[in-house]
Amino acid sequence: MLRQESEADARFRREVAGWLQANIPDHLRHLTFRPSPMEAMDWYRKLSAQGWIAPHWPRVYGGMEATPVQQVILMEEMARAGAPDLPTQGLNHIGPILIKCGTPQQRERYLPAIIKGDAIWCQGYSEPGAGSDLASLRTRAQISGNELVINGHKIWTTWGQHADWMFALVRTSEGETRQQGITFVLIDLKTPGITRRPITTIAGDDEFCEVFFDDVTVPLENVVGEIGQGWAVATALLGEERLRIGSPAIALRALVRLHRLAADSRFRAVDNPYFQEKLAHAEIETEALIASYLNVAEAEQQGGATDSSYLKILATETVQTILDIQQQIAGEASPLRDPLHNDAGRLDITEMFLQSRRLTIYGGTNEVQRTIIATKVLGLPVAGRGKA
Amino acid sequence: MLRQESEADARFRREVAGWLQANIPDHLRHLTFRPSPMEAMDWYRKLSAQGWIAPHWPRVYGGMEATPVQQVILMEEMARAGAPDLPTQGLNHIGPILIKCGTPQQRERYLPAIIKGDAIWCQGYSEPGAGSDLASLRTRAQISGNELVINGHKIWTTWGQHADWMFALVRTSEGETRQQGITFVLIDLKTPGITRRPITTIAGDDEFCEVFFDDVTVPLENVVGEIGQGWAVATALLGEERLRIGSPAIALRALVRLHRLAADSRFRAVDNPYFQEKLAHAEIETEALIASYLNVAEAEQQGGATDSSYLKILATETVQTILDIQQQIAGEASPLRDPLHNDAGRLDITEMFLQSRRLTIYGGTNEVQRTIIATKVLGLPVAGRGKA
Amino acid sequence: MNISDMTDEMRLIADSAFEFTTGSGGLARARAVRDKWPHFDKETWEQIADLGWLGVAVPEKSQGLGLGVRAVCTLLESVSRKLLPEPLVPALASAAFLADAGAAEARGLLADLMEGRKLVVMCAARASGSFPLRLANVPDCHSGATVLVAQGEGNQFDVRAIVPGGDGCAIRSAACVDGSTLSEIVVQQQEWSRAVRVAAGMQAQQAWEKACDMMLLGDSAYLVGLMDAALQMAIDYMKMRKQFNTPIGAFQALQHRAATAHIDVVASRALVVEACRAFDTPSRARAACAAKARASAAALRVTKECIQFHGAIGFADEHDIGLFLRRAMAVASRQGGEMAQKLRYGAL
Amino acid sequence: MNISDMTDEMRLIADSAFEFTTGSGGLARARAVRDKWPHFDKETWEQIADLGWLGVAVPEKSQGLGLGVRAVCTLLESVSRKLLPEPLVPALASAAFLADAGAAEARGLLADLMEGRKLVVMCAARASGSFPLRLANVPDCHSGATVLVAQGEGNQFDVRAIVPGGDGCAIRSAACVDGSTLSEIVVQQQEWSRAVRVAAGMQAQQAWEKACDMMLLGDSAYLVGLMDAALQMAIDYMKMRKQFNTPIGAFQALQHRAATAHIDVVASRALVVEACRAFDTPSRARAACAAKARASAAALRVTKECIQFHGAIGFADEHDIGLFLRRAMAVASRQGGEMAQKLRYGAL
Repeated sequence: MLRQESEADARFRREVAGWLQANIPDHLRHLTFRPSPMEAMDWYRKLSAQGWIAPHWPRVYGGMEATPVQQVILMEEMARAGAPDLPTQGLNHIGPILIKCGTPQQRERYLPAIIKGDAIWCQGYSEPGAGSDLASLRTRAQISGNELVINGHKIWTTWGQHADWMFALVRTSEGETRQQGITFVLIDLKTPGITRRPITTIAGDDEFCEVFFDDVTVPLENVVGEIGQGWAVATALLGEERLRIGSPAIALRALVRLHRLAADSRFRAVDNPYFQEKLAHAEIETEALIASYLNVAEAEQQGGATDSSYLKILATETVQTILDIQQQIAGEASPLRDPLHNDAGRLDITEMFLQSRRLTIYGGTNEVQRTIIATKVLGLPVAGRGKA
Repeated sequence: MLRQESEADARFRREVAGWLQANIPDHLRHLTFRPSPMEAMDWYRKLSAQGWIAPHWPRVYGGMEATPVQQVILMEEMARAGAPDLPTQGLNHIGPILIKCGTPQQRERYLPAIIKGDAIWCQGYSEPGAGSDLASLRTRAQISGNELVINGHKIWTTWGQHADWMFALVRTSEGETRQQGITFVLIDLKTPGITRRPITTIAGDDEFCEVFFDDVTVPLENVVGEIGQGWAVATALLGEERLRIGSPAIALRALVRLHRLAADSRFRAVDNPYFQEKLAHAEIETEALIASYLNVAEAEQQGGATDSSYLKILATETVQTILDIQQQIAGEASPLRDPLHNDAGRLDITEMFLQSRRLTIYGGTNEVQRTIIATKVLGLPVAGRGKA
Repeated sequence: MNISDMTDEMRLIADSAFEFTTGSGGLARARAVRDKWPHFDKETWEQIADLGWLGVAVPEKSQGLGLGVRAVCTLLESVSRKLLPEPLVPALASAAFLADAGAAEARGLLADLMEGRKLVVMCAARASGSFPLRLANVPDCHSGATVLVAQGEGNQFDVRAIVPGGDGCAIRSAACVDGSTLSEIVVQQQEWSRAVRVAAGMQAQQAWEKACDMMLLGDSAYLVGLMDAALQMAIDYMKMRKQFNTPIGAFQALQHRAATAHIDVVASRALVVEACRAFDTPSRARAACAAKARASAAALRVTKECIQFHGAIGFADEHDIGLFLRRAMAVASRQGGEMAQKLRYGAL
Repeated sequence: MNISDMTDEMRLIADSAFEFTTGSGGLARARAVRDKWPHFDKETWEQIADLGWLGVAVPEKSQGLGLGVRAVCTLLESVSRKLLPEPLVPALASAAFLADAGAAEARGLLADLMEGRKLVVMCAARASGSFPLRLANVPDCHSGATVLVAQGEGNQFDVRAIVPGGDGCAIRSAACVDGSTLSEIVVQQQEWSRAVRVAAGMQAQQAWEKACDMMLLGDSAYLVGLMDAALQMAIDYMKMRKQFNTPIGAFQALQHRAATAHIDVVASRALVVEACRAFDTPSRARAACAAKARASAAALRVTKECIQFHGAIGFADEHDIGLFLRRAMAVASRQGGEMAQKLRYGAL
């Protein structure tokens, strides 16, 4: 972050840095992979006990109500300290949705468990035939008395195999538009009739899974919002979700890895003007991302940003740019599967590079995002409708 | 060119290099602009007298019937010697079209004048409303006795103000498809009713003009092919035209300029690894273009290349890449309008960079070319028709 | 413009600057001055002085507006939307420098500058120690302009006000593609000795470096407004221009490239704004350098794309879109463009 | 494939190589060997030897096929379409080198190599003069393999055949993302002295450098086939996969990117073919370097794009498209990828 920090912010940064230094378990520092929830939840709970697990949540639900600057300070210090990546579906997605659209009972039941790390959530939106075209989803839920009976098939469910709960979109009726008749529902994954199959990613880890529903019954009280109005629930927090998905957290982590690699004398990077330019490029692009994030986040706080769609593209493509540079610097060692080691610890060569392929796909592909920018922000005509 | 040259080719190269060295007038060497026909036609005629003006034409019409390798040798040596750019509409467009589709009378009347440099031609295809969508052209020709009476408006006519003749597409009737009812016609620009207005380009020269037709009469014998079948005439030589428009001639010229600039000690380029990489990039991309050109040209000779659409994109974007590097190397001097001078002569800074904006637009925009590759070469579905 | 902390005051500056630029001739004037010498209007310059703009970064106690670098950038982003040709950046920075570190002898010069009687431009390049001093690629050095030239380091740091053109200070100017100029200036020793010393010493050096960074930020902001306006012009064209019976803006390949250009604009703007917030911190130089590197690269990318979006008409000089590329080339390279700034960034 | 001078003989090689690679397990085998050690099949290797491939660049008088570098590249472009994992490139080049410059003592080794009894890989990196010799990032150095190690210059140039693994030559191998390996080899002086000298002297050095360039070209050709097959896989997917009731291949933004990838493939292929034509000329090294630089960069660009074209399924290991990116990473970086080759190109 380039801007002047207030005295309070600078104090907060020192506090965070010191606490992370003292508290991140050594075996979780500078990991070259995203740990599974089982490996990471102790650390999650420790952060929670410190009060820093939910920077963007209201205090009343256990959050920090942190300013955007404080959030960036946390991201920067987490990256610098090599803190591990944590499960975010509860904190970044269903939590805020319940705060906005849930009943008091739902909030009371689910939010504390998210904060404390007692429940791991996963998202059940995508289906094999419904990716970018999410509204074409086919998982059906039949209303039967006080229950929904769910049949269907979700896919690309991040850490679905480790999750306790899923928030899902299911079709309860056919509407005039395809967005109508979709219901937002919370599913206890221990319910009978659910089968999970992990999916290995090209980076070699089981981060996703498929989830099959075979006559799975869910009480109607688990519906968020109205029956058939689930699309509105899922999209109620688009602006906030863009902030989460467009945050500089991953780019900062990639930049730290890049610097650790470049500092290794084996790669002769820092003295070569060719790489100096690349390293500066990586830093400058990250600063531009941080600046963009702060700008949108602060506008959002003041009542809604008018243009935040670009953040997801900027954040994800910045990460890929940084990792391309990392690969270049690694040179002949660039395809090594396992991390290298030096005095500073583990050096990631390929894990994040492969893992980051997903960034431009998930959360709405960058292609879908560009179409949104073109038509919604720039006001260009929707393709196909311009035909005379 | 990387490949082994035959003894005969190597001899040809020496001959060309020597002859160019001795014969290009000093005031036309390493120009930093494309000279107008008036300035260049003496040189054109000299090249013609030497027999090298039409490397790709059959001998029977005054060409060289040069092999692709000989053609590249000519381009390379012309670039190295700083030979000026010449008018090409006669040599590269209407000449080959008349050879293929003209009557014996038409060939006899028009071809020698092209070879000798006695007639300058321009192309009358584009109109203000018909650019990428050429078939929507509206310039009309009414058949009246033995004549066509033409009314309408052509634009982006390269050197139309200096030309003696125009080959044009005009609409003689409405067909079932928009390509039907278009007629290919040769127009003597001295005919009454023609008005020309030069258009200044962003590089500051008057390379284009608009041409207005007001009851312009043209004898029917000037129609090439059948009345109403002009589209077929204009596209009969697409493969060959791709070779002309996708040739490495311009990239070679840009590369020579780049090297002349980089060699100037003021720009400290050659000792800096950052620029070394850029210079190597420019050379390697040019070699890839030459290799592609030779490959397609040789396939064409052997009975038709199956995939040549990419040449135009490759050739034009390679030129722009080289000129972007040139701008980078010029650094703080990069916006200078006029050439710099050093012992080696004039150094172009901005002229070709600005002029080259046109390359990705003319001859079918690179966007249109990409759509052609996607649908015709890769077989992807035509957009809009895939809708269920 | 969606910058979160844009105050009403800044909005006022932005609006009135845009209005003034449009009212004083807008793009037509930017076009007209291309072949003029000097490439700006004396009358407009006087109006600019009357508006107080030249003192926007000068403290109120020195008769300025006391608004700081953020206002400088707001102003420049606005005027660049219509490519205001006047040399605001070096004049604003010179005023800020003179107010900040100027010796008593400089007071008259500052007043002349702010009231539009003299054009004062500071030359960011530091002259080497031996005479004659040679300064290359100095922008906006019009005939009659006073150039602030700096020499030396630390206690030896020394800034003189020099009017090139006489025997003691030769000037050779060359035109850029937008009509602005780059000059080579050669200062002889006797001219240097004769010239007024407007500031000296360690503190002056700090103020000088700060003013140089202000120029980097000012040029960056100018590039942001320029590329934003160019993209808007292209978007408007793409909505209107039809091919194949379809507005070309409905073609998805162009849409996605327009979206990419948009991201380039907004990310560059955000970085410039953030760099303003770093202006009084140790990150100042690094931030200014980053902003200039990114804005320079983005402005060239975006304006080139905008010409392509326009197709053939974009390549015709009669269309205004080409003015944006040509101006971007001039402003992007000042004090070093993308590559120079990145190499500098790494060394900071 | 549209390469103009593709003879019937070359077509035959291409077709039979593709058939063999498919028949010997194709992508399924490329997937299966990822976690095996060594990451190729001894049986397949013997079949390859039986087909005579290992002598493709060995003159007929030395029992090879005598077909030259163009055949090497044709073969490799074909087998890479199904990602044949066997270490053909260093073995082919070793055979060419031994046939060209091998001493009498090397004849047995060449026969063992060509008949598939021994795996021989040459190590392109030249060891520095002082013992122990350290060689880093040697690809395809499987246990039991014989490594050709070169040392010295001119008359002192000396190549030995060494089998790493014993006390005198330690080896440490690490797996790459495609299952292939990079090894660090440390040769002690006594091992070097003990090892058979397979070639020596000025002429051997020339043959060695030529063989190294053959490896660059072979890897480049492998990358061309690989990226072409990856793009074809993506194109097929885009025709079939529907979103919004439309095959995603009908979306123009994807179409244009697919076209760009296509150009990348065909331009890289043309450059590789042209570099083959330069193989016996003074341009050889420059041409090989250019081909490897371009093919390496293009293969990474294209395979990354192909994953994006596939969307989420492209990110799943169960889909084969990811195998192409992983293999491209390994082959592109061998003997130096884009950047290293470009800096070398400038120095040639």
